[in-house]
Amino acid sequence: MMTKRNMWLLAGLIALILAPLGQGNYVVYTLCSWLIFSMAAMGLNLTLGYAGQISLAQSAFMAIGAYTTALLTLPPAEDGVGGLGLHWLVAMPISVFAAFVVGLIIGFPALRVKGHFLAFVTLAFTTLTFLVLRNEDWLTGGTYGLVGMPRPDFGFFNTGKQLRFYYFTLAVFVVFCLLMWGIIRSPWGRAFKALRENSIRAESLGVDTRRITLLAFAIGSAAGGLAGSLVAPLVQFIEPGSFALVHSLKMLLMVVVGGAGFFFGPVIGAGVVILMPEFLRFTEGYYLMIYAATVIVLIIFCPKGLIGLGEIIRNKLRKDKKVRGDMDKGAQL
Amino acid sequence: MEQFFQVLLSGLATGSIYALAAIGFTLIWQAAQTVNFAQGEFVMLPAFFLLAGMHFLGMPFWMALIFGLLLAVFVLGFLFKRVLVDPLLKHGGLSLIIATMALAILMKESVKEFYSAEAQPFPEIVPNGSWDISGVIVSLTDISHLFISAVIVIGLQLFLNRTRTGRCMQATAQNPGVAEILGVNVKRMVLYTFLINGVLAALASFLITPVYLAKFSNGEYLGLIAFIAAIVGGFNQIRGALAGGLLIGVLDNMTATYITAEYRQAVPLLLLIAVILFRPQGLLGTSEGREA
Amino acid sequence: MSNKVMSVSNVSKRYGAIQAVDDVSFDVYEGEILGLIGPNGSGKSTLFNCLLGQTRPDNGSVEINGHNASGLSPSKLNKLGIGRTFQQLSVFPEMTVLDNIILAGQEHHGSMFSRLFGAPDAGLTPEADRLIAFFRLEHLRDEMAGSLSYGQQKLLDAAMAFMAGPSIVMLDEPAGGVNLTMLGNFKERLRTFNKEHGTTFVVIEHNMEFVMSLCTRVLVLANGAIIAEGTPDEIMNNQMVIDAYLGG
Amino acid sequence: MIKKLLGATALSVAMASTAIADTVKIGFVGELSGGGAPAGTQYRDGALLAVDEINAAGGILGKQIEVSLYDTQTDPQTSRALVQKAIDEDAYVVWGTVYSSSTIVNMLVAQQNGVPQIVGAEAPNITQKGNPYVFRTAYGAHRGVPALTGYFRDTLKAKNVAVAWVNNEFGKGGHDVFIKEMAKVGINVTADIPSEAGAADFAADVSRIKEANVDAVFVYLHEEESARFLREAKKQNLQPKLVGEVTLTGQKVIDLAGDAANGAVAHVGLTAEANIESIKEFGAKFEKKYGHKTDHNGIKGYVAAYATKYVTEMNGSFDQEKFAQTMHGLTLDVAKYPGMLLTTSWDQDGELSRESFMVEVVDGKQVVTTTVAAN
Repeated sequence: MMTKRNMWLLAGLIALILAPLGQGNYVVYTLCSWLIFSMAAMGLNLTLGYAGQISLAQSAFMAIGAYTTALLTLPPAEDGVGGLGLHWLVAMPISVFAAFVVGLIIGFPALRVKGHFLAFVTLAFTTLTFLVLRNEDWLTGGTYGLVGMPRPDFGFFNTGKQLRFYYFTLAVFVVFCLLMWGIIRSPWGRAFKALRENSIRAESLGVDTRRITLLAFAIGSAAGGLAGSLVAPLVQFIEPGSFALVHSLKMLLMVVVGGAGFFFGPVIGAGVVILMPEFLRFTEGYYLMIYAATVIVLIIFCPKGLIGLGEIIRNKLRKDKKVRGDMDKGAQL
Repeated sequence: MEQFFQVLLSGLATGSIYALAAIGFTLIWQAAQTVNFAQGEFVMLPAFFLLAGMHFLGMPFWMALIFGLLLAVFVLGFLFKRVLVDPLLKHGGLSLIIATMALAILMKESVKEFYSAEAQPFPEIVPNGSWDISGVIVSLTDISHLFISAVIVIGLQLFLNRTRTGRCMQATAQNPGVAEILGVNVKRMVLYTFLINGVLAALASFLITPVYLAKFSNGEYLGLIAFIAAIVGGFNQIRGALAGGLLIGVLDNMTATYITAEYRQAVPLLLLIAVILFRPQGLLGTSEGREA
Repeated sequence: MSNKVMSVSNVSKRYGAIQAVDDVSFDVYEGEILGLIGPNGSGKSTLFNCLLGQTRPDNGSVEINGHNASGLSPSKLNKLGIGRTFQQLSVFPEMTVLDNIILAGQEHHGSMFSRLFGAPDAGLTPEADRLIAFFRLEHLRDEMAGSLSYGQQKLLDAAMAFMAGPSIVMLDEPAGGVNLTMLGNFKERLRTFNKEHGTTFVVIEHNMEFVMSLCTRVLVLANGAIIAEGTPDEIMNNQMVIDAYLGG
Repeated sequence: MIKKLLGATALSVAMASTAIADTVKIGFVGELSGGGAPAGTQYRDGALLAVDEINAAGGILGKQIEVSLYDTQTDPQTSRALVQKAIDEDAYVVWGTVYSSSTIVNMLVAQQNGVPQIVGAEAPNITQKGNPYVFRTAYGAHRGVPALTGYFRDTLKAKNVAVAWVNNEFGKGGHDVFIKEMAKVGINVTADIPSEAGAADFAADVSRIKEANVDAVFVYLHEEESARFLREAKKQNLQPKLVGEVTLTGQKVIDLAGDAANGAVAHVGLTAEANIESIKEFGAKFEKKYGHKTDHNGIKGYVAAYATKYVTEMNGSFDQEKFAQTMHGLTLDVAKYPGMLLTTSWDQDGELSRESFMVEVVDGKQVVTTTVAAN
């Protein structure tokens, strides 16, 4: 028994499995970074799309994940900045946890203020993170960054080759999606949504808004940490500039463009930001301009993003077919 | 001691320009609950209007200045409100914030692609010159920045307090509902606020660009500083934004001189966080009318 | 008289020059349906907001089931056994009817962790279904709440207030904007619930006919103060009340 | 914009015509948009000018050069992906990037794939990583800055100096070398002042230098920041000599700083203003083709293209490993290889040396005061 939705999901998964076959390393690399940014953006979606809070700290959480993973997995150095030489499987949970804890620590005071104030606090946090990464070079390698993070080796499966690393990333992505899905459909997820749609009503029904918002923020941060933990072995080079404020902005726009509050919205948004430039090469330097303009138009005319746009179009096409069954009954109530 | 006064003077001069951007930011917030994340780019752009006037339309400097000012008022005031803010207000603050973020990118990229990615020299509004007062170099530029900013702020205050339109604008900012009942044309007043923000942004632009040089990325830092100044000073007051701007200008320079250059940028940010957490109404603000 | 479930003492709230609520005290008894009426601007909404943690009163105190409830947040009040509805439509439009109802109950079940790792519905589906059936919304169970008609959403709003098994339900203008057929239906459901579960109701309402036919006791507010108290019959014949409504 | 579109069309036409012939592919990966665009586009224009000449003269070993352009948007991670892409598309050699922050990331990819890469980047660590496939077109700061040591010690007779540097991988590289060099010759660095890339307000920086009472200042900033620094220095009437490496006396800086640039001195590896026939001639060709002046990045791009040609022809084949081997320890004499503009050598690390210049800004013009021998 397969519902239509599951069919689509299966088709999507098969497409993701087949996508890199026969492609050059470059395409495979780009697909990897698409999946990774999708995860970070899905985390941000929890904060923005579900809990309705603007966070500009996602790249800082990616930085926390990436630097933690790098420092744990890099081999010890005789001189300069070295690591502990641990396996990625050890480093990743620590990185995710670190991002989660920092998320809690930042979020706890910051969520007393909401909306644009939270945007400012997180913006400040991102810039401060950048400064610390750049200035404390005894730990982070400073402006030169950290180079040569090993790609994880699982004995029977070494991810050193680009294609293998892609399947590794895909596996992490699938597990991540399942976990996220679990959260979204749990009572927590219901509370997140309730908060976004009507926070006053949610509160009157016993939802502790502040705690739930904080959790949404911290889980979203943890997702950023996971993404960072994958960026380190993918690029094998990290430096503070890769996690500057502009990347937070980019991820925020990914969520909005894809469709904030839709489970797979950020995946589409990340695709637009990371994959589309490939197809729009002819736009040269204008890509970012066109993109920004599209975002504005989309927000004005279709605040629910591309997924929302898809829904509108689908509903238009179906309109004549489906008349709501409860309509006449509803009228007399 | 000379160093202290030197840096203080420079800080005040730069801070007075930050204040102009911060005041515009505050006005827009009051009038339309719009947090303009593109405020920095609003200060970046008019300089390019002026340059375009001079280099593409062949205008003399003073004509280009007026041209830039008018174009800024039209684009950053009128068009911004009509095209972006009006349709988005109904979707709520979140959408508007994100839209202004996108707008910031759009403005930066447009200048970069259509004008130049490189910094451009920008004509001095004020002639060069300086006095050496017992070791402190007092430049005409610094003094005139302070002076011009002061004139603008005082003028704005007089306009808001002493004219009928100004008082209507204030009533609108405080309580649009009541203002409407009292017969104020609220929509028009909100529009005026946007136009004034355009003027302030243009003036800040013309003052600061000779120092910063005209570059598409100038707004990134300026915008951030304008927010910080507005929030630190007190979001709902002109004098708050003024004090915030001056404070940040001085603090920034003092930090770089006496404490740390590496973490120079961190100081205003830490101040911002501290203010938001412990005194969200701002140092000079009152807590009324500040529901986040 | 039976037990006091809520006790309001000396609550006042001033907005600038307007004394919205002026030293109001009253008690609510278990199992009663208390009506709170008054002309526009009489302060009943402000009073309600003070009782429900939306607005902080200038002074006075509220006690609920023997606990001091002054200054508690809405979510804490909810945990103390207060359910409420809103004057404006207050459902979660992009969640299904079932999810709306489950949300209303989930925060009362299990711990933070069990809510993350336990069943997605926190085991509340059967109970939610019973409530949905009680309000005759079965055919809409899996529809998005936002697609319901106005009256249906009002019902759903009320159903949510009942989900957590509250001891007191506060209804804010439940009759507003609802047509007559639906209103009769609604009144009958409230009465049944009151009888079956012994739940106490406090109702703010404009619609005199609705209040008088539903409530067991009525308080009348004018200019922020209680001017009369009694059974519906007594109130309808009270000269002060008539003056307040006609003169106000 | 129109100019740009026309340019793009012209380029694609040129490519279409050559693609039919037997060609060799080159991947140009550079900063064509974003903050690095001024440098990256110069590098590209210089390279394409050389490509036109080489193709007109019969190409390399009879094959026409086909250049594919990849725009990094001045983003290191994008540049890494694009080097990969260029290699996927069979690039024989990769040219670029100009920004060190990008090169340091993407050079790993070229190394892993064994593809020679000729870069415009100048950060010291690029040739210190033991990467056998990376080659410079201008020497790194660790070669350039020491050339100034003598100037500080002997010409200026400085005892105390200040250094103002931009706190990123470019500035830090130069700064670290400078501190070491000064320690070697016993000059005190009494004020060490970093600033952010893109910094606009140098009032505090200049004031600190003034307070430090130094004999000379080493200014190691990007071009725009250099200009702002010079203006502030003039405003505060800063007396000590301002000395830079490459950027401080660039044409762009002079344009932006106006008369505040007068008197600034710099050691310049490549300058379009050098009073050398080959460079002047190149400058004229460049200006004729593109309608604007070249700078040192244009020269770098030109040299990258010609080096590719000469080394390949020396090998007699398009063998990438051999290319790298040949280039290590190679000296190309300008008399025999005019496309190099100046006699150029590469050492075992891909580091470059050639003669360089001391330049001073006089009346808004760069004037070469001395020529420094290759080291």
